[in-house]
Amino acid sequence: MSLFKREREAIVRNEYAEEFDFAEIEEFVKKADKRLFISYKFKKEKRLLAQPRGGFPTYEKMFELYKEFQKVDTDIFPLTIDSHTRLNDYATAKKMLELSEENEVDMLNGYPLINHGYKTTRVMVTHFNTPISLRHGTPDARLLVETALASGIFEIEGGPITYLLPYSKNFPLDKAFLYWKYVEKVCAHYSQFNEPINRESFGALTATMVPPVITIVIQLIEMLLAFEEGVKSFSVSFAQHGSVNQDIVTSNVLKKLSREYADKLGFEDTEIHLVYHQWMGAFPYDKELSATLIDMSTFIAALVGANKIITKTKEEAFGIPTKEANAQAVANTKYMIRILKNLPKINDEEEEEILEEEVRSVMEAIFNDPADTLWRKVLNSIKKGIIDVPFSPHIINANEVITVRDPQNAIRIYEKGKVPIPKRCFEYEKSKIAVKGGRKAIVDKIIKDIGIMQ
Amino acid sequence: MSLFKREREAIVRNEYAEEFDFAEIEEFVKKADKRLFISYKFKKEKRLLAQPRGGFPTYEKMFELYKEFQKVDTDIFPLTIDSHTRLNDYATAKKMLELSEENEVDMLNGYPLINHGYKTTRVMVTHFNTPISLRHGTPDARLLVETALASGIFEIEGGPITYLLPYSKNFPLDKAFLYWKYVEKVCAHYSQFNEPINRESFGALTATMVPPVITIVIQLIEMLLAFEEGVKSFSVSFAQHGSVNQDIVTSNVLKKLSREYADKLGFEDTEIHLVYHQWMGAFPYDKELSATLIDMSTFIAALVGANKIITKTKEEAFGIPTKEANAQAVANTKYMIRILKNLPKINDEEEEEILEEEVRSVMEAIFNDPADTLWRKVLNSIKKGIIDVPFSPHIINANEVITVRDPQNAIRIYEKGKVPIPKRCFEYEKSKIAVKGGRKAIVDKIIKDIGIMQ
Amino acid sequence: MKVVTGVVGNDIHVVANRLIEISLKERGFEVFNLGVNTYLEEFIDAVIETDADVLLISSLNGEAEGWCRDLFLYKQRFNFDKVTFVIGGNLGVGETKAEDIIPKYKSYGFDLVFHQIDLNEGLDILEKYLKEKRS
Amino acid sequence: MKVVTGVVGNDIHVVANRLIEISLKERGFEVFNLGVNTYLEEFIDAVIETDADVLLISSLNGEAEGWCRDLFLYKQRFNFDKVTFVIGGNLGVGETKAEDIIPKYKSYGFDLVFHQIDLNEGLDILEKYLKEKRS
Ligand code: B12
Ligand code: B12
Repeated sequence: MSLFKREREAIVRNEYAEEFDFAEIEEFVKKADKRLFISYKFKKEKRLLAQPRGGFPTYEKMFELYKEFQKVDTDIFPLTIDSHTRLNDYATAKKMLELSEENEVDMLNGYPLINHGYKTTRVMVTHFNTPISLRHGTPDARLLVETALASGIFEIEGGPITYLLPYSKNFPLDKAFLYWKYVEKVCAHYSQFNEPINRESFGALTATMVPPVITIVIQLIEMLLAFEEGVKSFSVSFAQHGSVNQDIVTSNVLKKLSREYADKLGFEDTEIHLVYHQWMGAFPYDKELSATLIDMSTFIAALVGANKIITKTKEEAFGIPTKEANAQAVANTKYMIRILKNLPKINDEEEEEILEEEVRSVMEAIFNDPADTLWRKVLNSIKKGIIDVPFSPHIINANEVITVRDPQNAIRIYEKGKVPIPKRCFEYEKSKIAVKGGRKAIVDKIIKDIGIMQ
Repeated sequence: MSLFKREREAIVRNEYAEEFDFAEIEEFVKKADKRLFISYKFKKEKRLLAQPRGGFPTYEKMFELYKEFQKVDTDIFPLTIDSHTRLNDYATAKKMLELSEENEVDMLNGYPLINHGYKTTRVMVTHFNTPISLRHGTPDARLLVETALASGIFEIEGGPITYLLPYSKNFPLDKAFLYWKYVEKVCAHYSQFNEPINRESFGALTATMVPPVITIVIQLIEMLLAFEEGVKSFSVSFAQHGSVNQDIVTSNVLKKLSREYADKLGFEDTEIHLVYHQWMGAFPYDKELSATLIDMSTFIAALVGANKIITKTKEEAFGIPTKEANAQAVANTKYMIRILKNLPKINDEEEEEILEEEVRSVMEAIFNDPADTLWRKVLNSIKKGIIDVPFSPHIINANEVITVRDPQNAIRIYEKGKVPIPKRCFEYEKSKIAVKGGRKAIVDKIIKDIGIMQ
Repeated sequence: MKVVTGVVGNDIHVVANRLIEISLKERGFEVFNLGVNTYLEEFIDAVIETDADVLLISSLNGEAEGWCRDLFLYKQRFNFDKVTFVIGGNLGVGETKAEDIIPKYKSYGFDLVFHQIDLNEGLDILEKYLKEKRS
Repeated sequence: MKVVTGVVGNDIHVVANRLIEISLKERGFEVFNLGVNTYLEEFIDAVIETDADVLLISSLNGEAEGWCRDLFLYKQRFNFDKVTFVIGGNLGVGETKAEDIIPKYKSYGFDLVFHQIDLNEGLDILEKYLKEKRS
């Protein structure tokens, strides 16, 4: 038995998981309907696809949610996992699931996939026969991804950085990388049997004042790490920044450099897609205005030429949305996509040049790290603060980068910490910032900048 | 007594109107708060201003509507007139107003200003102290405009073409021009005493398949006719076409040529503003989707750099909106304008060149008409079909121009009738059209094209 | 079959009217389209003059009620037994419910009332109605 | 005055937590910020260890209830008479009403409960509460 196989068997042997029949699962993937594969849908339908978020504790409520999504012809369904499962706390998840099943209240903010198990979940997945995307935020997603793939969920979101730095306080970095290496391998493995499993990075990160250079670097890195393990279909992503032009610039640079780096490292035989997140930051406590905000996001997604848009709802500020509100957001998003015709192709040479130079500089610094493998180089770069995500709760994240919005609401780097932003780029960034004054003025500005949509 | 003065006195002596005290009215205009003047607001506030539509039969309901608009900090209030008054049928308007006052049902689709009178209406106008725009659609608006200005309503929409061809079946053209000449004169007259009265053209026209060249030509003509009579502040306008790029191109050409023609004819001392109408065509019978549609319109208004946006509501397909729905649309529109930052400046050289050439060609044909005055040249041009508005109900309108949408939903000229579209431009237009087949195929396509947002 | 059609009252919404003409012709009717801004009396005159089988009135701007209430008076005065009276469009000011609107217009003398119903849906029903009436 | 603060349970929403720290310091409190993903027991330990006057818990992801229900047990076990217990943020999964949420958390032993209330609004109330408590 190969090492990988032994590892897999160890992983799935978990007191909260059911028994895994790998042979049966492989057979299932081989014969699975192509309509379950988002990689296939991307190939067939050359339009902006819409996908909501959403997960409820019980099977019944999850099924009802999907029925609601089906009514509005949702392109891709989500399976959002609750936060205990995300932190591998299956015991608490189990307890809360039981409470949710007994009472009418939801005691979990997502679907506890491990506790439900793949056999049950697969019934639901194949019933709807629509591609499903696994949304979690889990540093150690090995068992979760095994369970998802076995269920027929053929898109896996996340990555060792994007699901760690925004989602964890002290999960060890090296473990996260190794565990995600496992995930990539499993995805690559199943990709042999039918259409490729799609991996997607979570470019929204903390959704709070993250400058495009950081987002793009992390997208490129996670893409390359996935390709290294044999993944063939990957989605890079980012979330609305708050400045339309910055979104356009980010999209253009991200599209260009993702293809370029993939090819340069020998991964020419891969598919790369672009995913845009509707506004991921703080929402207004007003449902009507929230609806307008997500409409605006849809417009921008189309403007930047994304392949998929991930929707929010007008209830975002208040809590997990009802299934009706969630489906309504998809309906509105799909409607706007349908009527939005003849968008101009836009670019901004100066901004793109600056951003590209920043990304190349940080990528170079990462590649120049003396470690032997890419993941170790990246790990070291995080420790050194070369990669530094604003508002990350993780203790290893440097937290030295400070960003503020310029008068046009573009996110600009005010303090660059250890991130190797080239001199002329940093000068450009600083030249855009209008705020004057000391620490206090900057803090006040940042608080205001977090709440721009409120 | 001057001829003009005698004319005015004759006009306001009407059995349905109250007695006019011109001296008092002049005094009122002289001392009127600057905040009542939209021309002043345009000067002071360099942002996209939002204005709804709206009119109810009774004073009380009108007041309630304004209170609702005030709550959401509406930049400009509307006063929309009912359709009997629009056709000078004050007797019917009076009867229906009485019925509306007695019962709880609205028997009019707007505010019958003549029947209410200026003294009463002015109380409301000065109470809110917000600029008000008169929206009517009246070929003979002489008494209406006298009453509006006397009430403190300092923006007058319309024009001899835009309020005739879309709004009337057989009102005589020459009269419309002469009556509007009167309106311009009265506006110019009052403009001497305080801030200028703003005139606005109704570029939305029939809101149905009107190609940009026709809209722009009519905008330029009505602007020039107003300037000829001494008007100093004018807004050109157009409505969302259904293709984002066509809106951008229209805006760029309209801005450029309106200034150019004004200057060329010696009206350098005038202010020209750009107004954008949220989608004016057929709405979907779905309130949520309608809200998304108007959000999309707002985005485009900002993208094309308009100075004012005129809003619709999510109840558009169903009927005159409730005051709450109307104010909500303003709130959403203002919210999007506030959060929409850093829009790129876009242009499309090829399309703009074509459109500009078309407009210049039609303008030249109009100016080349042998008549002695501009209004007579224009009148002849309408009769000859040089100006031809699709879906005009007016019997004199040529109705020979046929337009269809290209695959990007831009409106293209399929048959040019007598409109002097230059050869290479017409070839360009035809080259964009994909529909093949005979008359039947074109008719089916047009029906589909009218319903693109549904 | 002859149809007189048009838009009633001070209403100038012409788009549906153009489409109605096209659709009626396609369905084989002989169409007399009086266009927009047509008063009830003009419709009645046209029905008599053309010996029409159907009077098909549109109203979009919400004001039809005031213009159409007197239909029953004309029906008392003339013999319109073979004529089918149809009205459609947007038949009230503001948002109104079909269950309130339809009985009202029926009481004025309309045989078929279509409030916010798609044109071709309505014309299908009209054709079925005419077929049943004939047999 | 000493405040222990942090985000309870498996909740990693850190933004409000950072702002709370800033605002508390600006208001002159001595702040011990345990950050996100902190369990009730850790909070209790920190309160005892620092001899804090206030325990100010945030929860954003909706799961606070499961993590905070046992506060009354700790309050039985230790003498927390001088400590003010505060919780704020988004205190239920899905859309929930303050009138349902507040009594529930009060029954667990919280003195002040802020459901979907702005930070500085809440901290103003806290300061007033502390002033009254002292006098
Ligand atoms: C940004 C964000 C994220 C980022 C967080 C990055 C980070 N590390 O901080 C990311 C994308 C990673 C994320 C992840 C998740 N999120 Co989140 N997130 C948000 C979002 C959009 C904004 C939060 C924010 O930063 N706001 C700005 C800060 C300044 O405001 P605030 O946090 O709302 O806090 C204010 C008040 O609550 C108050 N406050 C807070 N604490 C206290 C304490 C006191 C005493 C007082 C007086 C006031 C107070 O002060 C603040 C300012 O007014 C909210 C929705 C929203 N509010 O718009 C959802 C939201 C909080 N997230 C939610 C969820 C469920 C999750 C996930 C579980 C994913 C999922 N299933 O959808 C994961 C979390 C996993 C985990 N382990 O917890 C839900 C919570 C659901 C509920 N309560 O019913 C929300 C409401 C979204 C939703 N509608 O579904 N999220
Ligand atoms: C385009 C338009 C205009 C254009 C018209 C250009 C022209 N000359 O035709 C302009 C901008 C000039 C205009 C002006 C006005 N309009 Co207008 N307009 C519209 C709009 C946006 C679309 C109408 C349209 O062309 N639709 C496309 C056609 C194909 O569909 P349709 O007309 O809806 O008809 C369908 C059905 O009703 C049906 N139908 C029609 N007749 C019949 C008959 C039968 C037998 C059957 C079975 C079916 C049927 O078939 C059609 C296809 O399904 C509608 C709102 C909407 N529906 O989205 C408002 C609307 C009709 N307008 C309205 C009003 C009030 C006016 C004004 C009075 C201005 C004002 N106060 O706001 C003036 C009219 C002045 C006057 N004298 O009548 C109101 C009517 C209000 C009400 N009923 O409560 C509407 C609903 C907008 C609103 N919500 O306020 N308008």
